[in-house]
Amino acid sequence: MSQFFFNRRSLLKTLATGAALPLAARYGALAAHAAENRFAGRTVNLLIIQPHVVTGNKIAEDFEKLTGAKVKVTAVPYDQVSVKATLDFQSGANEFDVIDYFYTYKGQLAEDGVIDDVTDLIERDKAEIKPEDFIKSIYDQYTLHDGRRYGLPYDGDSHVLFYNKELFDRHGLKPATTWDEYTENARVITEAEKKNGIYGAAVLGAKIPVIILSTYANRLTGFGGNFLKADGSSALDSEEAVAALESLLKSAPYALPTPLETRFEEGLPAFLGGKAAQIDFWTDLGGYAQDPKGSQIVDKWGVTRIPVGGKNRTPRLAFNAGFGFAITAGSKNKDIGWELIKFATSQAYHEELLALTGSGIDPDRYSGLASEKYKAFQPLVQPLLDGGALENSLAWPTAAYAPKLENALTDELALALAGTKSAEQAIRDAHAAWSEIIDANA
Amino acid sequence: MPMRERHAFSSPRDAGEGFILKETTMALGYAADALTTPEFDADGFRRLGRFLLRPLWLAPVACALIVTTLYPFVFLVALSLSKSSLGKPFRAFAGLKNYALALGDGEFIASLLRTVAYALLSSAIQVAAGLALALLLFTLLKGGRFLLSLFLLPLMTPPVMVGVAWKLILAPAGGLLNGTLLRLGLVDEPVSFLGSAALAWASIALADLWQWTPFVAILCFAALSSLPEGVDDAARLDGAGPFERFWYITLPLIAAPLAAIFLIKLIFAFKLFDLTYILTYGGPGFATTTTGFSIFRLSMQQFEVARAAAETLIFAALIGLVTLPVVRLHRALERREA
Amino acid sequence: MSAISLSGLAKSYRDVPVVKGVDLDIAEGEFVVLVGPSGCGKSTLLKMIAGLEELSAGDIRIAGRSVVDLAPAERELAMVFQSYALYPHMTVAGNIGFALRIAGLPRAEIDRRVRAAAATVKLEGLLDRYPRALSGGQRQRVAIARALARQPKVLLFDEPLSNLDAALRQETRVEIARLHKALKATILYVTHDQVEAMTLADRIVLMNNGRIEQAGTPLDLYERPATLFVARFLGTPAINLFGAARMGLPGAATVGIRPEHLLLEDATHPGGLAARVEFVEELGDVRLIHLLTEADEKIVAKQPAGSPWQAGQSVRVSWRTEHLHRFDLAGQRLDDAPEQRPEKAA
Amino acid sequence: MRRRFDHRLPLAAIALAFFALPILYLASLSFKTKDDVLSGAFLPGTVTLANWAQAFEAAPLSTFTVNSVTVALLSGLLTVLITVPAAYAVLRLRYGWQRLSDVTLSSFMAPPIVAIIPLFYLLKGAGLLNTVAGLVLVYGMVNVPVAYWLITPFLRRVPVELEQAAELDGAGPLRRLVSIVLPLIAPGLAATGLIVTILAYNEFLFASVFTFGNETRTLPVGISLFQGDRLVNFGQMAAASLTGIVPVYLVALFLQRFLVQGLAHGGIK
Repeated sequence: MSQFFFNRRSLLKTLATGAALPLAARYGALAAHAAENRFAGRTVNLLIIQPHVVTGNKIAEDFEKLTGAKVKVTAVPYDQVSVKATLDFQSGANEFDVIDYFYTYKGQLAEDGVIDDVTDLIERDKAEIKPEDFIKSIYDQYTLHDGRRYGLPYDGDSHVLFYNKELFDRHGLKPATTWDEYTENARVITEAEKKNGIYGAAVLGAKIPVIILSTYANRLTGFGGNFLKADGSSALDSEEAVAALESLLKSAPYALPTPLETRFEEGLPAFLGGKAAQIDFWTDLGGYAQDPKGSQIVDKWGVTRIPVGGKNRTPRLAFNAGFGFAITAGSKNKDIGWELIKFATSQAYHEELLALTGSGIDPDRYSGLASEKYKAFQPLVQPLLDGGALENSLAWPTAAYAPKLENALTDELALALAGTKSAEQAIRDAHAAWSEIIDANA
Repeated sequence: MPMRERHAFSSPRDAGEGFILKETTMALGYAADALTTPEFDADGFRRLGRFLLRPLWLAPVACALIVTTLYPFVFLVALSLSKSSLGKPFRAFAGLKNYALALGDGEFIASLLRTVAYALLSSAIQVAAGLALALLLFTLLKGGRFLLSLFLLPLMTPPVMVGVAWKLILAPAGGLLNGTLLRLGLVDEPVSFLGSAALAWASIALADLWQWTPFVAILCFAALSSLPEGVDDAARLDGAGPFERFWYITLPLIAAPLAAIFLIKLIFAFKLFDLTYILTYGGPGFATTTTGFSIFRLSMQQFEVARAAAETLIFAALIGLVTLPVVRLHRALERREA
Repeated sequence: MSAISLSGLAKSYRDVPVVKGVDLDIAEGEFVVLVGPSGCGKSTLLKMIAGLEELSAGDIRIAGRSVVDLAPAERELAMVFQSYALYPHMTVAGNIGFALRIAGLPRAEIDRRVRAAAATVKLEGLLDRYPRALSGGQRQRVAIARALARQPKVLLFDEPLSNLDAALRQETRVEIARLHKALKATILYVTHDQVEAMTLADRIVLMNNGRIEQAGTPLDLYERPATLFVARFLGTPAINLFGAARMGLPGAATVGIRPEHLLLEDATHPGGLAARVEFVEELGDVRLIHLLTEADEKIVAKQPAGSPWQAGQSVRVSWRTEHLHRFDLAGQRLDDAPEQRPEKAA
Repeated sequence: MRRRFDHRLPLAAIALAFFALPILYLASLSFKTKDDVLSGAFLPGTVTLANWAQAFEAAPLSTFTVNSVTVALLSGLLTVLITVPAAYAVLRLRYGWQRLSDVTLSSFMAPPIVAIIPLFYLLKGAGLLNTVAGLVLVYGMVNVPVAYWLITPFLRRVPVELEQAAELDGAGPLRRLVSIVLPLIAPGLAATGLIVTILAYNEFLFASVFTFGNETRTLPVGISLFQGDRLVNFGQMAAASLTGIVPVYLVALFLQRFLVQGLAHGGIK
C-alpha cells in the first residue's frame, strides 16, 4: 500500500519505455510460455486497491504481451477490496479472478472461503516462484493461515521515520533514536516555528484503522510491545502497550494540528512542503521526497529507523498495511489467475516495480531488497531495511476476526487522542474488548 | 338490479382496509354479469376489462416497494435472527441474540440518541433557515427567482465533494477558515474544528446546512407561492407589521407544507452518512458516530451483518416512532386546511 | 316514455345519508329545475345522474335504459359545471371538441359540430382562444357549447350562473331559456336561486334535506306550496307567517300569507291586526312596507308604488281568506278552502 | 415617500456568499498547485491549468459523466413513470389502497446500508450487476417515495370538475391522466423529476457497491477514487467535480423556469 498519487503522465511515459524492452528476456521463467500466447482471447479480472492502480495497469499490459490474456483492472479504495470480493463471491457474481488483499484480512477471506488455498500450487511451482526468497516474516504473515497458504506477497509495507534535515540543522537537533527524543525534537521545532506554520511532527491520528493503528504500531513496536501473545490472546495488557500510547499522546500537542484530523492527505503535503519536521511513514516516501514535482524538500530530508522506547533498545519495524495477491474461490479463470499472480510477484517483476517511481511497491523479497536497482533508487532507506530489519517486525492480527480487533483498538486510540480517556484506561478497555472478541471467536 | 360500487370519485373514506375482499367481489360480479347476460353484453365486457386493468396502475409501485422495501425487509429480519457474517450469511439461527447485543451496547444506544437529536435539531434549523431564505427570495420577486437557481448549486455538488470541500475549509493546518481567522487576528492558533465534539458537530451541521438548505428553500418557496392572494395585503391594511404578518398570517397558512418539508428533511437527516464519513469518521472518539455510520462500520468493515441488520431494524423503528408525531401533525394541519 | 326516470335514489357518505330516496320522472324536452337550499342534496343528485357519484340504492333510467352500471360518458348526457371546468390547456375549439375527439369522430365532422355548437352560443371568433383569455360570460358559453357539441339526450346544469354578475346572469338566463326552446332538449338544472327556478322551469323540483319537498310548475309551487318549507323558500320577500292560534284559525299550526296579499288600512279602520310601519323599502315599481304587529311579529307587505304609508304610522293589516296558506304542526299543507274547516274548533 | 434602504439586499448578499463560496473555493482549488491547497488562502498563489488536463487523464471523466447523466435521466424518468400513475390511481381514481402514501413514506425511512446486500443478490440474479441498467432500475425504484411525496399535492390541486367533465366527455382513466391531468401538473412534474434526477445523480452508496469498473461507474464514485489515493490531489478532484456539476447545472438552468414555477404552482402540502 505504498503508492502515491503520482503524476500519471510521466508515469505513463516510463511505462511506455519499459514496455519497449524485450519482455521475454527479462522474466526468465515465464519466457517459455511467451511464444505460446496460450491465453489469447481470454480475460482475467484483477481487483486492486486504488493506490496500486498504476502497477495494476502495468501488470495488465505486460501480462497480455506475455500470454495473450486480457487483464481487466478494477481499482477500488483500499478499504473496499474485502467487501467487494466477499459480496462478489457470496452472490455468485464471481466477477473477479484475482484480488489484491490487505494482509490483515487474510484470515477472514480464507475462513469465508472467498480466496483459494494455493499451498499445493506453490509446492508444484516452487522452482518458478522461489518462495524461500520471500522475506520469511512477510511471507508467513501475508499468506499463511491455519497452516495453509492463500496467496503470495505483492507489496511489503513497513514504516520508517523521516525528518527534515534543514529544520533539524536550524535547531541543532539530531534524528531521534527514542520516542522521547522524537517528542523533544517536535517540541523544540513547534515552539520555535509555529508562528511560521511549521510543526515538529505530523502525527497521523485520524480515526481510521490503517492510519491511527499504523501510528500506534510504530510506537508499540518501538517500546518492544506486541499486539498478540504467542497463544493468540491479547497482549495489550502489557506496560509497553500503555507506554506506547502515552508516548503518542505526549507528542500530540507539538504535532501538526491536529492529529485527530491528520490523514495521509494532510500529513504528507505538510512534510513534503517543509511544514512538518518528522513523519513516520511507508518507506517509499523516500523516492517521493526526492521528486522535485511534488516535493519542496529535495535533498533536505533524512530517514532513520523507527525509534525505540522504554526498556527496549532494539529497533524494530511494524508491518503497517501490506498486500498480497490471491485467487478468488469463484473464479472461472484460476489457471490464468495463478499465472498472473506468479508473474506479478516474481523476483524479476518485483525488482522492477521496486525501482519504479510512484509504483509504491516495497520490498517483500530478499533479492529485491538487496538488489542494486533498489539500492540506487532508495539509497537512504535501503540500508535501514537491510540486514534482517524486517525479520522480527510487529505484525497486526490476521485471524478471521482481525477486522473487529482493528476497529475496537481504533476506537479506543481515538478516544484517548480526543482526551476522553487516559492512555491507561483506553488500553485497558481495548484489552478487554480484544479478549472478548478473541474468546467469542476462538 | 344489484347495486355495486362504482369507482368514480367516491369519497376518500370509501376505500379502506379490506379492499382486497371488496375488489375481488367486484371483479367476480362484473364477470358474472358479463357472462350471464343472455345477449352479448359489450359494455359488460369492457367494464370487466377496465376493471382487470386496474392493478396495472399500481403494479409498478407495488413492484418497486417489493424490491426496495419488502424483500430487503424480510432479508433483514432473517439476517437479524441469524448468526451471519458478510462472508458466511445464515450460518445458524440465533434468536434475538443480535437484538440483545445491540440493545446492550451503550455505544449503539448513545449513537441512536445522538442521531435523533441531530436529526431533529438540524432539520429544525434547516427548515427555519430554508424558510428565511425562501421568504427573502420570495419578497425579492423576480431577482429572487433568478437567485433561487443559484442556490441549486450545493444540491448538485457530489456529496463526496461537499465533504472534501468543507474538510479543506475547516482544516486546522492551512484550511481556508483557519487561514482567514489567523490572518484577521481573530485567533492566535488554528482551531481544530473537527477535533472536539461540539465543534465537530457544528462543522457537520454547517456542511449539512450548506448542502440541504437550498432544497428546503425551494420547497418553502413553493409553499409560499401557493398562498392565497390578497391575504397579505388584507393584513397590511389591518395594520400588521412584517413580523405580525409572518407570524399570524403566513406561518399558519404554510404550516401544513412546512410540516411536510420538515418530515422529508428529517428522514434525510436520519440517513446522514457521507459527511461523517469524510469529515470526522465518527470522531473525535465516538462523538459524531451516527447510527447510520456505526451500521456502516459494523457491516462493511467488520462484516457483522447480522448485528448490523438488527441495528438497522431497531433504528428504522425508532425513526418511525420519532417521525410519527410529525406525520400526525402534518395530517392534522392538512385536514384543517381541507 | 320519460327521458329520465329516477326511482328510490339514495346516497350516503359512510353513514350520513345525503339523498334519501328520490323518485322523479322527467319527460322528454322538459326543463326541470332542481332547487333547494345549499346542502339539500341537489348537486349530489345531479352527479349521481351524471354517473360521477356512486349510488347507495335506487335506479336511474335514461330513455328507458338503466344506466346505473354505465360509465358517465355512456349515459348520453352532458353537463355544465358550476366552475365551468374548462380544460385550461386547450383552446375553446379544443374544449368543445374534446369529447368528439375521444369518440373518434372524423376531423371534418368534429370541426363542423364545434362550429355549430359555438354558433349556437355565439362564440364564433373565439375558437382559438384559451380559457384564461376569456371573460366569465364567455367561459360560461364555452361550457355550454361543450355540452351541446355532444348532442346529448339530456343536458345537466350545475348552478351554471352562480359565478356571473347580476346583469350577465339575467342575460344568460334568457339565453338558456331560448336555447331550450330552440333545441327542445331535456334539461335538468340545479340552482339555489329561486328566481332562476321560477323563470326557467317547466317544472320545479324543490329539495330539502335529501328529499323532494314538492315538484310541480312554478305557479303550482308558489300558489299551493305543499309544505311550510316550500312556502318559505319561494317568494321575495319571504312569506309572512303567524301562529295559527293567534289568528283564530284552530286546526292549523302555522298560517302564511304572501306580502302582496296583505291589505293595509288606516289605523282607524276596524278589523285586522294593529301594526306600526317600521320602515319602507322603495323599489320603484313597488314599495315594501316593514311592519311590527302588536305581538312584535315582523311582517312585510308589498304595496304598489305611490301607496301612502310612511314609517311610524299605525295601520291595520288584513287579508282575504283565500290567500291564506295553512300548515299543520309537521309543516304539511292543510286542505285548501279554509273557510270550510275553521268551525271545528272555533 | 422617502426611499428607504432595502435591508433585504445585504441579507441576500450574505446568503448568496455563504452558498456560493464553497463552490467558488472548489473552482479556485482546481487552479491551485498541490502544495498550494492547504495554504489558508482563498485564491491560488500560482494559477495552474494542469489539474484540469490531468483530471481528464487520470480518470475517464467523460465516461463517468455520461454514465451519471444516463443513469440520472433514465432513472428520473422511471421514477416518474412508476409514481405518477399510481399516485393518480390512488388519489383520484380511488383504486386500491389509500394507505399507499404512508407505506411509501415509511419504506423510505430505513437506512439503506444493509439493504445493499439483498439488492446485490437480486441484481446478480437479474444479471444486472455492474450495469448502467441495474443502477437505473434501483434508483428508479428507490426514489419513488420522494416522488410520491412531492407529486401528491400537485395532483390534489387539479380541480375534480375538470376530470369529471372529461369523464362525461368519454375519457377513460388513462386518457384523463394523459390529456387532462399531466398537462396541468406539468410544472410540478418537471420539478419532481428534477429533484429525483439530482438525487440519482448524486447517489454514492449503491453506485459504489453495484458497479465495479470504470465503464459503469458514475461520477460520485469516480470522484471518490481520487480520495482513495494516499496523497489526494484536491485540485484534480475539484476539477473533476466541477466537470460533473456543470452539465447538471446547465440542465437545471434550462429547466429552472419549470422548477421554480412548477413548485410555485402546486406547492407541497
